[in-house]
Amino acid sequence: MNFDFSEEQTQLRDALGKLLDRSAGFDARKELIRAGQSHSPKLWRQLAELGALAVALPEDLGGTGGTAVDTMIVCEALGRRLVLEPYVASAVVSAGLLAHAGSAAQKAELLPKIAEGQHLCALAHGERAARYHLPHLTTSARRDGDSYVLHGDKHVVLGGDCAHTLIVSARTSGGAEDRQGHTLLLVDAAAPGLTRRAYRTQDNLGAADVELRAVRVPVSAVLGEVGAGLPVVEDAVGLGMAALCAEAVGAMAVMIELTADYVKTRKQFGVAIGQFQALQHRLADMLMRLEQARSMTYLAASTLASGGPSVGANAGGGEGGDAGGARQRVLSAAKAMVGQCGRFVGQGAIQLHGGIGMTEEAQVSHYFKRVTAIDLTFGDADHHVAKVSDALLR
Amino acid sequence: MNFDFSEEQTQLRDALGKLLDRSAGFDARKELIRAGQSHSPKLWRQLAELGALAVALPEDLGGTGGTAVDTMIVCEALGRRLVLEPYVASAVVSAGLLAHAGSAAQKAELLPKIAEGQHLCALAHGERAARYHLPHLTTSARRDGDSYVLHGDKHVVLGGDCAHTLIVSARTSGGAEDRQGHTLLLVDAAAPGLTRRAYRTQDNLGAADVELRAVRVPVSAVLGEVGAGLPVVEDAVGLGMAALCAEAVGAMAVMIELTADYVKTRKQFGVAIGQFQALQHRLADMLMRLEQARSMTYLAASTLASGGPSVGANAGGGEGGDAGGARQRVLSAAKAMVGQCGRFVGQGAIQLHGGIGMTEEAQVSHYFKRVTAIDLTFGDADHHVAKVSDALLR
Amino acid sequence: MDLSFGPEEQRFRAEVRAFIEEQLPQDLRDKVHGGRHLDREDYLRWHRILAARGWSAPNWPTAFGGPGWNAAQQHIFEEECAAADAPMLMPFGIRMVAPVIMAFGDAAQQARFLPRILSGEDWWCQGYSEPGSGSDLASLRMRAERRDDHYVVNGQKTWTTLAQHADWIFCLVRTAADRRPQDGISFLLVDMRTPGVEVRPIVTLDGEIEVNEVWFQDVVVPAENLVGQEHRGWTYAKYLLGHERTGNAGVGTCKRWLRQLRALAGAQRSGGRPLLEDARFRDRIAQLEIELMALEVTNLRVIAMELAKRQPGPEASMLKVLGTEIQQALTEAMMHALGPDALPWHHEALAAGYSGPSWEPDFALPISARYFNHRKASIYAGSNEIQRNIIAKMMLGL
Amino acid sequence: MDLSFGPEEQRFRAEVRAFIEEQLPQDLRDKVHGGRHLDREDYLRWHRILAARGWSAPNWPTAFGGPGWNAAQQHIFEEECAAADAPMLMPFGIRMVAPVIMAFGDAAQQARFLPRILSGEDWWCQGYSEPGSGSDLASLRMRAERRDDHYVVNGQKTWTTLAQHADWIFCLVRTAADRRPQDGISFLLVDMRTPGVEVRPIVTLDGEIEVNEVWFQDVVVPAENLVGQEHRGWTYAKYLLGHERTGNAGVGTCKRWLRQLRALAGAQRSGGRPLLEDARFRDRIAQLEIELMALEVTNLRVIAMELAKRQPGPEASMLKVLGTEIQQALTEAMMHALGPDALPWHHEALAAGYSGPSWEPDFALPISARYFNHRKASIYAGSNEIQRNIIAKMMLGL
Repeated sequence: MNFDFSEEQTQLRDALGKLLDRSAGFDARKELIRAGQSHSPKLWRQLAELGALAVALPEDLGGTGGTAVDTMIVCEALGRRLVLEPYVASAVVSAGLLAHAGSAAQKAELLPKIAEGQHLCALAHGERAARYHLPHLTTSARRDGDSYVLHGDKHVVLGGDCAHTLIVSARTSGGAEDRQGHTLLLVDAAAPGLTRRAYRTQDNLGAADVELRAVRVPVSAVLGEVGAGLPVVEDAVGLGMAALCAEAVGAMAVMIELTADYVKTRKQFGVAIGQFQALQHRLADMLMRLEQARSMTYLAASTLASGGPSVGANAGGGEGGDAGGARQRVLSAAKAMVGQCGRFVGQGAIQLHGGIGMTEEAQVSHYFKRVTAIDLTFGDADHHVAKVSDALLR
Repeated sequence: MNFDFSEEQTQLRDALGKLLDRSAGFDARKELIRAGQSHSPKLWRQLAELGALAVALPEDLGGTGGTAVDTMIVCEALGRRLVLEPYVASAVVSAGLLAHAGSAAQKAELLPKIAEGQHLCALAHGERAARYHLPHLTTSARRDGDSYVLHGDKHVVLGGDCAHTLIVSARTSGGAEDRQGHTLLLVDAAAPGLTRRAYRTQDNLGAADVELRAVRVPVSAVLGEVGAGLPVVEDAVGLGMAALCAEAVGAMAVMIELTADYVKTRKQFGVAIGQFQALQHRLADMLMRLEQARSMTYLAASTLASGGPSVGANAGGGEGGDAGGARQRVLSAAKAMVGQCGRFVGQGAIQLHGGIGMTEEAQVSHYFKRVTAIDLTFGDADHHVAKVSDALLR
Repeated sequence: MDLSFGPEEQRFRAEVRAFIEEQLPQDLRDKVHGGRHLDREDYLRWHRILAARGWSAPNWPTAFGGPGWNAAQQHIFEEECAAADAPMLMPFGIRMVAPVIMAFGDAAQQARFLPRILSGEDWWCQGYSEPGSGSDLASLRMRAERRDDHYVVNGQKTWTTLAQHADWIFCLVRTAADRRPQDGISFLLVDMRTPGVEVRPIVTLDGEIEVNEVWFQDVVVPAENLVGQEHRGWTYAKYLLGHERTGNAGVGTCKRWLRQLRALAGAQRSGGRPLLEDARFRDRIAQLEIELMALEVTNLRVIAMELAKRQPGPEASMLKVLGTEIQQALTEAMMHALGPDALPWHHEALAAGYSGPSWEPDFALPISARYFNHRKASIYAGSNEIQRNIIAKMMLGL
Repeated sequence: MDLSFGPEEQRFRAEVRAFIEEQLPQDLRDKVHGGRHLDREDYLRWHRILAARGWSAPNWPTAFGGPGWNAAQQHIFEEECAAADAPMLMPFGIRMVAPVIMAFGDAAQQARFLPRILSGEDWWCQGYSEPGSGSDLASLRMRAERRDDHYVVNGQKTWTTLAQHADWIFCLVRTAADRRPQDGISFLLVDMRTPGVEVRPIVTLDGEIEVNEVWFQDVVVPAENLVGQEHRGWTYAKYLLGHERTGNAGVGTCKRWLRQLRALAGAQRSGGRPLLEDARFRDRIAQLEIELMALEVTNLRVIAMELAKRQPGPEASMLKVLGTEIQQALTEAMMHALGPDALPWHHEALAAGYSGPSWEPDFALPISARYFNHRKASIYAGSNEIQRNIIAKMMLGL
């Protein structure tokens, strides 16, 4: 057990920080938004050069062979600078899914291109009636000779606006809520019958709704086993959850810094408002929430990175359970904690900024929107508390 | 719609306040506790003389013909002075149940004696596996000629330590959770086969566990209809809930007064600790919780007293529902609110008193225990939130 | 004490409901229901309809042309308007400046301004906050120098809600600098069309332009536009803030949102089943319902008390805090009810006259923005921290 | 970074577990499990068993006879002791006065006191708070006057935990009155058997006698019992408070309570069904589980940091607040799990040697009292308000 980062990890963090401070400041972000973009090919290339797009990919496929701890380090840095890029959608969730479930050919085809920043992917799994419930799936894939024909509607596909390849989940068997029958397929975003309506999310990231109408893909587009896609999606979403936790921790830390700075300079009644005890205590509570969220983020990343029994496991007294169940519980616990803490820190940061915090001009308002959106992605706090809760029955 | 008390109500409140300040101070209470008692026959007689034991009973049976609003006024005054007497158990729940469901003979026999303070009753309904769920009932009543024979165990019967008559619920049909099959019977506390183990509750009131082993009562002891006792119990518990809300409001108000006084006199760092903003804000929050609890207490009493559509009804958008359902929803909402507010105010009062608040000597610690016990009686806050919640499905 | 509605109150409710049913234009109702943007004329149409019936100023006494309603009637009216998705009545004229003019203005001012507020002819806005003076309002610096029969006004107000629509602004201005901050403030009415007045929009985090900066450069204001006595404006300001806060509880709107929240939870699916069937989410609704029931009664208790003594007290601060906290909790719960549907930002689709493609689900469009927007509720009109200071001081003696 | 336990740590855990399994007397285990009162000898028996193995001071370095464990080992040891229902190790000697003596005491004091703490021969208590000096500790007034080779001590301490069991008390005393409050304080060790020392019990709201007043009248204390320099005691006190707070997170105990809470919810019935099946109550447990997982990691992060720099920082205040809030939430949830069973007060049945009739359910007996008792947690050892002041000042620069 240790909390130390390796030398390589410290170097990555520092180099990334320098790059982002130089190339991805608040003004650059504003400019991207004004131009209607959610992705800067130039920045993306720079990230690739640093190796940041491939920290958790195997070395033989262009990656650096790191773990979820490396992903965490990158995502915290991205969260601190409120970077818009589809890092989690493409470089974490999609790349992680491919690395885990892709065939040798699929991996060799796609992963190096992803690592080099030439190719973007997005997971198109969510549907309107699913909410955060991953087993729900009604998009269908019908076998027709050497092809599958896809029909259905995918909702709020993060990174779906600029992805070159979509990883689409579709039913090859079973009813809408069955855990069996999910099949994953690689679909070219430009495939005939595929329409995407791109838009921005509340926090200015890119997303799309995707319509699939008789989209035909070859059998070789199947990712992993036919009908056994759900665990693959769950694992990939788990990677995404841990990554988003780290982003949120970065964003929360900045909100607290911005707020502490603001209350030291803003004066009312002749003194800096940071002198008022009620405000001091609220900030102290925000800081404690951040540290609790950070601890869960460390635990989530460490749990993904290693297999063994871990700190924090077994707090509720569940004696057994498989490693997979324990991992899911830690990930849900982390996402729940980060969601709750993000709300508390974000709302407090706006409140302590007063009117200024309500403006589009203020940086803090954008951080607040980002942590709000993170809570709403891959299951909000209530959803994940319920997951931890239901695990108590086992 | 009005918030005014009638002249009679104001007089009752003032007279009662004077009596209690004279006869039921904190020292008198300590003395009772030291003597191992939960009931002062002398004070009880004085309450009877004031008419306080019969405010909500019909005039022809020794009562003063008031409503739940009068009960509220009495209970708030009792709560302010932290009176130990089994007022809610006997004068509200039991008397209300008798007035509502008793036969003419039963009422004529018991109610005047209750009103005059000569007779104490208690409702023996709760059982170990019921928690707060009123339909649960396993105590059995078997018909045997002109008698019923009772078997079972009753748990935490409030006022059961000193009651002369127990109103016992027992099953004449159905399974443990059935809503049908509850039968109420009047049982002499000294009946053969009935054993009570008396004890104090956390807040020093009297209670008992009651064992019924082949307790035989005549058929004439049946209260109301055979097998139709549950709605009667629910209504009586509803009266008790509203009364406890009023007691809690009285207790909360005193805790806030005591705390405001304390923080004005206690000095640390050279100033009264009431000068610290964090403490001021906590007290302000406590006051707001008190006022919200008071509002719900008013609404509960008014809803019991009148039948028509009322303020606060229909907030959740339920369009229809019968008057009974609406009444239950308001009562549950009130009990939930009072439970939550009592916790917040009580915990805050102890915290702001610091170490002193932790001592048995401090009045505030006893008020805290009383509101804690009120939350645990007739359903805690979570239980009643769930009731309001489940009503949203209808 | 009787909190039920008697026959007379039920008749009144039926009368209000029938009037709204008949007179509220369907397009306005749809806009409010769908959370779409209302423009100036939308608000004014409804205001004029109510004015024609004598109901545009529910809180006014008959002496000034109001309906002279008691607390219960005002409550029922607000409830019915909100339930029917009627546009909000702008408070700046009716609830803010009018009570000040009634209490402290002279007869000429009352005759000149009140009828035009009642009719909707004048749209007012509030010139209180300044960049350096938010919670510490008394530190305001906008100057008004007396010269003969007029004042010359220089300075800046900020966070001025809907100043872009306003005909008039009521301002707190500094008329004397050589005394205690509270003692040199005056209450001045300024025509927004006066040369030197400039409105500059502030874009808020939800992408809206609702608040503004208002700049004043050598603005000439006739001395007859001074309300009450010179340098005594702080007294009037505090009187107004009390009135403003009582209104801020916003029970009617909260009830509408609570119904909307329940409908959302019924419409949204989680794993294919209605979210409302999830006991956990339903409990959140129930908790809000309970808080709101209590707030409604607390609000009525305070209004009844105020009607009796004709003066708002520190209880108004309590309503401000409780009301805004529930508003924020409701907007948050609505956003959470949407789940992933809360993520897309289709802001353009809310605009009046939007004719682009529709987005699914339609009811989701305004909800996240409303959550972000309502973080303001605990900041404006005296931050909730300031209100707690007031409660501690005035009600607890701390 | 790797938060999993490696093979060596797993071996260590197995070793600790086996030792406890073999050595912890069953009657002690039963008392702790059942929430019964432990007397002085109960605590000491377990202390001596650990001392024989060299484990009675988990936080001590080997130089002073401790095991020299790292953060992970201390954590595993605490976790295993709590899981096995071992009695608590009293912190007053081991975690409070000992680190001060190690850091600031002279060699003679170290040789005299530390071995007796390690062996359990001396029971210590803490003389910090006074009636007028709680949060504002520096205002303390108990005087120690130097006369030749001794001090004469007069005054009163309060809230002294388990003073009735103690052999020694470490006191903050005022040795100079003519300077800044913090500058005239000294750190003095007093034998409780010295004439003039009197312990007066304070009954707390749960009916317990756990804290006491300790009165000092002309108590003669040899000058060699002064730790460090005269008048410099405030520095040592702050050092100690930091250590105390790190321990206050109480993760091991919280984990035991969380398991107990889950077991309670499984055993208690609601309408005949296990309370654990009620998603609403279960969510409360889950929420606490999540908070506790996070606290465990936060605690380890802080301990690791402290081990690296050998000095507690303001992070200890964070652990105090987070730890005590979770302790309070757990005791409250356990009480709520009981429902009506939480109402009876069978205090006598908790006493050592109780042989009266049993009460059902047996596990309910200590739980409400524990809830009431643990309201202290946010008050003592520097109230949580004071801790938040420290966090704001030291960590945020406010």
